[in-house]
Amino acid sequence: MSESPEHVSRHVRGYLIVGAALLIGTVLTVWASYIDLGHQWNIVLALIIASAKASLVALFFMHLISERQMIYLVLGFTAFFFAGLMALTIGAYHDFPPFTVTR
Amino acid sequence: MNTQATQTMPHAAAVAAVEHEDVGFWRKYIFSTDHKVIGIQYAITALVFLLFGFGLIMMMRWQIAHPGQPIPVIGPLLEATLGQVAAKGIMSPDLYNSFGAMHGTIMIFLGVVPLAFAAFGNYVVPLQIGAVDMAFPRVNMASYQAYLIGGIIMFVSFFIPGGAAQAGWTSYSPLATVIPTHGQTFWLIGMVFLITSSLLGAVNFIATIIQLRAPGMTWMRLPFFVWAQFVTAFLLLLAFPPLEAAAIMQLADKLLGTSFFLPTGLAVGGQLANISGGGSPLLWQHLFWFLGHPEVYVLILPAMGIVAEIITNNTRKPIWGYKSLVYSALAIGFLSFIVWAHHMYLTGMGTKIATFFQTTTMIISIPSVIILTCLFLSLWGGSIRFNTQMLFALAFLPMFGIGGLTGLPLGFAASDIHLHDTYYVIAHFHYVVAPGTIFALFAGIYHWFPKLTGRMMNEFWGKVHFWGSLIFMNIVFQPMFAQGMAGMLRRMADGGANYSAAVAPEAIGTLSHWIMQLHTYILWGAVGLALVQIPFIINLFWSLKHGQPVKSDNPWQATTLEWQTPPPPPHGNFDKPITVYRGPYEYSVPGHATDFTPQNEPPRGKAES
Amino acid sequence: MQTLWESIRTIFSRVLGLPVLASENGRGVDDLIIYIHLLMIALFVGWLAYFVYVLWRFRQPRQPRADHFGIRNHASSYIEGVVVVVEGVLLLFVAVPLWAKTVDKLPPEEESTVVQVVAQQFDWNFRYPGKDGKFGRQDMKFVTDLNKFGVDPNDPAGKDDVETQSQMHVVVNKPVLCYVSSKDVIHSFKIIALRVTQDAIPGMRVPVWFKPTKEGVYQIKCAQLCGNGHYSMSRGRLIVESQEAFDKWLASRQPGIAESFE
Amino acid sequence: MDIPYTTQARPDTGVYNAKVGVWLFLASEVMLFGALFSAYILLRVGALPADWPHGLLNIPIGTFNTAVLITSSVTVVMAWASLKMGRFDRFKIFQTITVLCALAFLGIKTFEYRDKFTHYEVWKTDGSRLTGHIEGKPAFLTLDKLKDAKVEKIHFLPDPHHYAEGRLAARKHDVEHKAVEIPVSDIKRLSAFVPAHSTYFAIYFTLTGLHALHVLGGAIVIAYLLGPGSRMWFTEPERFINRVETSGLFWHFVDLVWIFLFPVLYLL
Ligand code: HEA
Ligand code: HEA
Ligand code: CUA
Ligand SMILES: [Cu+2]
Repeated sequence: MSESPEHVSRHVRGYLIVGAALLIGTVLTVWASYIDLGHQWNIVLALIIASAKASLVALFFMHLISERQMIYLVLGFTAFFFAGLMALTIGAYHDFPPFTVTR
Repeated sequence: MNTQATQTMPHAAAVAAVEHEDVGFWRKYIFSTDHKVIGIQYAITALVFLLFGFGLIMMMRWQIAHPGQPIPVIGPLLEATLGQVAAKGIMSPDLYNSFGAMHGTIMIFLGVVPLAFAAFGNYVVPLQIGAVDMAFPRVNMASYQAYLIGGIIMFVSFFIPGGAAQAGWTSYSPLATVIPTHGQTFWLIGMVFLITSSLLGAVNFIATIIQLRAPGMTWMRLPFFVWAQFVTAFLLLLAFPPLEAAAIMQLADKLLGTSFFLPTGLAVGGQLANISGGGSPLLWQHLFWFLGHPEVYVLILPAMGIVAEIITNNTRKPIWGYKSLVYSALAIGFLSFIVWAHHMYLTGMGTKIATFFQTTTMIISIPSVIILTCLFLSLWGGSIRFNTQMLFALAFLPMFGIGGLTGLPLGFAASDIHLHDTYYVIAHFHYVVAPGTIFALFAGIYHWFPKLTGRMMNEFWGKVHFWGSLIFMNIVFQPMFAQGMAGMLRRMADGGANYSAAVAPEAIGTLSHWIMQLHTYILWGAVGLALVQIPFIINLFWSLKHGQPVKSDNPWQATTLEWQTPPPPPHGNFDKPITVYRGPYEYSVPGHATDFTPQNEPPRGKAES
Repeated sequence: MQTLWESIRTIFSRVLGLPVLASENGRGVDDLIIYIHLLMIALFVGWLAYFVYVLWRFRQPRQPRADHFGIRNHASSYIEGVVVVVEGVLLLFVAVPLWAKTVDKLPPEEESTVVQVVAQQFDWNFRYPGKDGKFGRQDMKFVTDLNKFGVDPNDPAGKDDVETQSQMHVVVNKPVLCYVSSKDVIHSFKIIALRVTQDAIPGMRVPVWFKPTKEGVYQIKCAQLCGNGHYSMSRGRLIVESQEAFDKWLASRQPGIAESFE
Repeated sequence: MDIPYTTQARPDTGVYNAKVGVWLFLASEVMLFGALFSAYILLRVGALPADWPHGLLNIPIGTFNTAVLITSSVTVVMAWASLKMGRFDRFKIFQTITVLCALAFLGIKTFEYRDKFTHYEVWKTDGSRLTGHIEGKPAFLTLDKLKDAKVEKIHFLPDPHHYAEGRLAARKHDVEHKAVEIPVSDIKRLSAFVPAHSTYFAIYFTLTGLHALHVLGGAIVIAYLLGPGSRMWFTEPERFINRVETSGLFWHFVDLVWIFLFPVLYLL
């Protein structure tokens, strides 16, 4: 990125805050996994925390928040195809003719 | 994306191009980073593999027509090199299966993709967008080297004990895992290299097209060929990694004893297999076809790009519906990621998912129809020049038409019940890849040969090659539709003899004598096809030295940028700065003196540079 | 009208070379194949005629200078529109309902001949529920060389089950419900004249049904590459016969897990 | 001959070549790990609860390793920012920490792996299952190997509870455990916690192994830019900063993958 040095020095504090937030997030997931919310909700919570952490990394460390449109486009398609791969494969596993036995 | 004309900084390259770098033989031809040299390396390697893949299928076709009889001439040779699997010069079922799997693999991953995408793309794309080279020359070199290593691994696997992979190019687990030989391991490792090569290539192509377009070369001024390569690169970039993941998992199943694709209770031979179980054979199929389907558009899109270039050049008029073509190519690219399970209808698919995939399959046929329509309509009002490349490009249209149309009955789950895994499928996709893509590639070779060498290929022998190929291709593949409809299955080492009326006279619905007879016609068709390739190969090499030299940089009087530089282009491609002023296909512009206006010709009124 | 379509149908199944049809469920499949091929032929012939005309009409000697603009009307959009509509109609009103009928509308077990099918390299095994109409419990842990279905030897319901290899007997004009599976690699259970195909996948048991309408012997094909014996996995026979003949055959079989096969 | 936009951003796209390249590469990496995640989900959904271990991995160690990786991500971005501000000396310090973190991560991972290779599960012929250690801590033992060596019985140190009871069960049991003798003839299957043990370990080792390879690759690139590659700072500083930025993007991605791997493999 072609940002000026002054600009960057202002970001540095932000990076440290994000780093701290990530560490806190890590502790949070571990803690959350010890409370029994019912299996499903534990999964949902863990994934929410992970996604939040991942967004922090992507947005601030990887500067996605101020990236160019072209890169958003690439990532948008990737996200879509990734979602398609997941959803359709898993969908196919839950849609068999009646009385089909798997395993 | 920006469609406005942009004024970017002038290329430093233009100046640099003049300084001659003397780098010696190795750096120049073997470890070259010049996109043109790499393109040629790719082309030569890929052509050799195409010929090899053709050789495999010739032997198979002979064996199909004469099951249990030794192959004349080549049989003893096979026995000498491969040993027991070709005892007495007869192909054993193991050998048949491994030739079949390798024919598919070689043709697709080592032949057509490297030729259509990597070779033509490497040579032509930077020239057509007015760039000095690819964005990452060293990555480009690495891409070729990974391809070569992958190819060598695949080739070597024929000679290891037990021979090459035998589970089809689709390598379905558990079969691929339980065959006790090591061919599949080689196949998987080879694939990892080929996938790496394609990924590196794809990154490079996309970055090049985004970043290195010459000043004035806006998105809607890109030649259609560049668009086709752009979409293709995205398909490779995003569809290949799941296959890479799957390959790693299958490799683990094979070498580490895991059960990714092996279910509980697998009993190969009498006993329960000594594995943990718990895996899923269908997972492999999903991951394979997630690549497999986009892959077939990787085979066809560059071909469509080549055909569009050649048709517009030889009709001397702009392509009809340039924007529709571009949007259709993008739509194909996008949709090709969500149709894959139409290869899996008969694995036990419920109504919801089947409806989804049938619908997307039907939708994706529409942009193909649009592309073909545009190409057909481009002919109207033209002044058609029937040179060799044009003949091949024109023949592409109905041939792809047959292949594409026969995809429709396969695309409906219910009609696929009858046609799945029969020769109808074989005929369907060979019409798209053989008289389709291969013809487009031939067309491209005749078209760009003068660019590469400064000499023309011989027209007469080119036409012999064309008419022979057209006739024999149809003799080979047309009967397969009849065989498939009649229920002949694919991957039959005996050509279906065990399912014929002769072997099971009491049964209803077996293959008739007439259907079995067709094997003989196909065999002779294939022999004819092989023979008419000889003039092509000779023509290719002969013209290198003795072809008629071109009279100008632009022998076909084309508008696109690759013709605005001497043949072959110097290091750095252009000897003057290139600026683009107009769309790619300004042919026969009313009021213009010549019937073509190159993209970089300054508009009238502006002073010549 | 009915008879007109009937004769068009007959002609086209000849032209396309569709093999004899011996089941009720197969009619829909054939119809769909014929409909699509009609569309395909119309498109192909239409465009080919245009193509040949254009190549002749606009060859260079006859047309020395090209017209920059070419076609300016929108006829092609209508053609594309028609293709979209026909494909859409076939999809929504023929293909999807037909598939739903094929996989969801399974005949009730009481009214059908129920058979378990297990493929292996390189033959077919079949299992009938015997007199009590109930299959014995199955678990993969019981699978051995002979007990291919993994039948629990302690379950009384399994005592009268009948197992056969290669030979599958069913009753004519009565629905047949097969549960298709495999014990080693993927095979595919295919009977051409009945228009049935179902992959036999280890770890899965998928139902497939058909209703044979002609007595006789049919070859069961394996349509999925399953190893070096794939081409010769052709011993399987489907015998469609009358109810009496079927009952007689079933009674003649030794119940229990087959100890040896003929 | 120079390729344009290796250093400066192209005005209309706003990025330089390598950045486009690395983002495209990362897009393909998303699909690679995405496919493996899909595989994870399917295998897990398809597994019997008793076959899917919980709480076998060491959570404190995993948490610590996560922190190590996050720290390295912070130092990578700080190193880049230092260069932007012209502080080559600080860049060197930060990147050194990054490389050390990478090594620490890999070291800890190796330790965890080794731990698994000596941890066993025994399926007995009577249907019961035990996990624990074999006396002498051998690695990679299998039933076939035992039989080949004509061993008649093994001394087995069972864990307090079987993983099928779930991770939280660990707290309930607190009994001390004694070594037991198991005759080899009573064993139906014996496997260390290696990939072949179950689909869980298969996907665990595949995911973490592939991730570790990425860590290794990233560390090599960063170390190169810290060592011999850093000379470019004095000739083409802009281009050097770009290189550091792109290598950093890759490093953050590796971190990002781990952020998902950690809860999915260790906690759920
Ligand atoms: C380049 C390769 C390529 C292309 C472009 C296509 C295109 C299509 N394919 Fe094909 N296909 C393969 C390669 C290809 N395929 C391969 C390799 C296999 C087998 C893999 C294996 O199992 O080993 C396969 C298998 C395959 C199957 C699985 C069959 C089975 O195993 O049972 C299906 C099912 O839906 C299918 C459908 C389609 C469809 C609907 C299209 C559509 O995109 C087609 C759209 C095109 C048209 C509709 C034509 C339009 C043209 C006109 C209207 C003009 C006509 C004019 C004249 C003729 C003059 N294909
Ligand atoms: C791009 C893909 C591609 C191409 C081009 C071809 C081309 C051909 N294929 Fe292939 N084929 C497949 C992909 C392809 N095939 C796949 C994926 C399968 C399925 C495999 C499986 O079951 O797993 C298959 C299976 C397959 C079968 C079925 C086997 C079986 O099921 O048992 C048959 C049968 O006839 C066949 C025949 C042919 C023929 C006759 C050609 C001919 O068209 C070949 C024509 C070749 C040329 C015209 C080569 C020209 C090249 C030159 C002249 C080189 C010049 C060289 C130099 C200058 C050095 N193929
Ligand atoms: Cu069984 Cu093919
Ligand atoms: Cu497809």
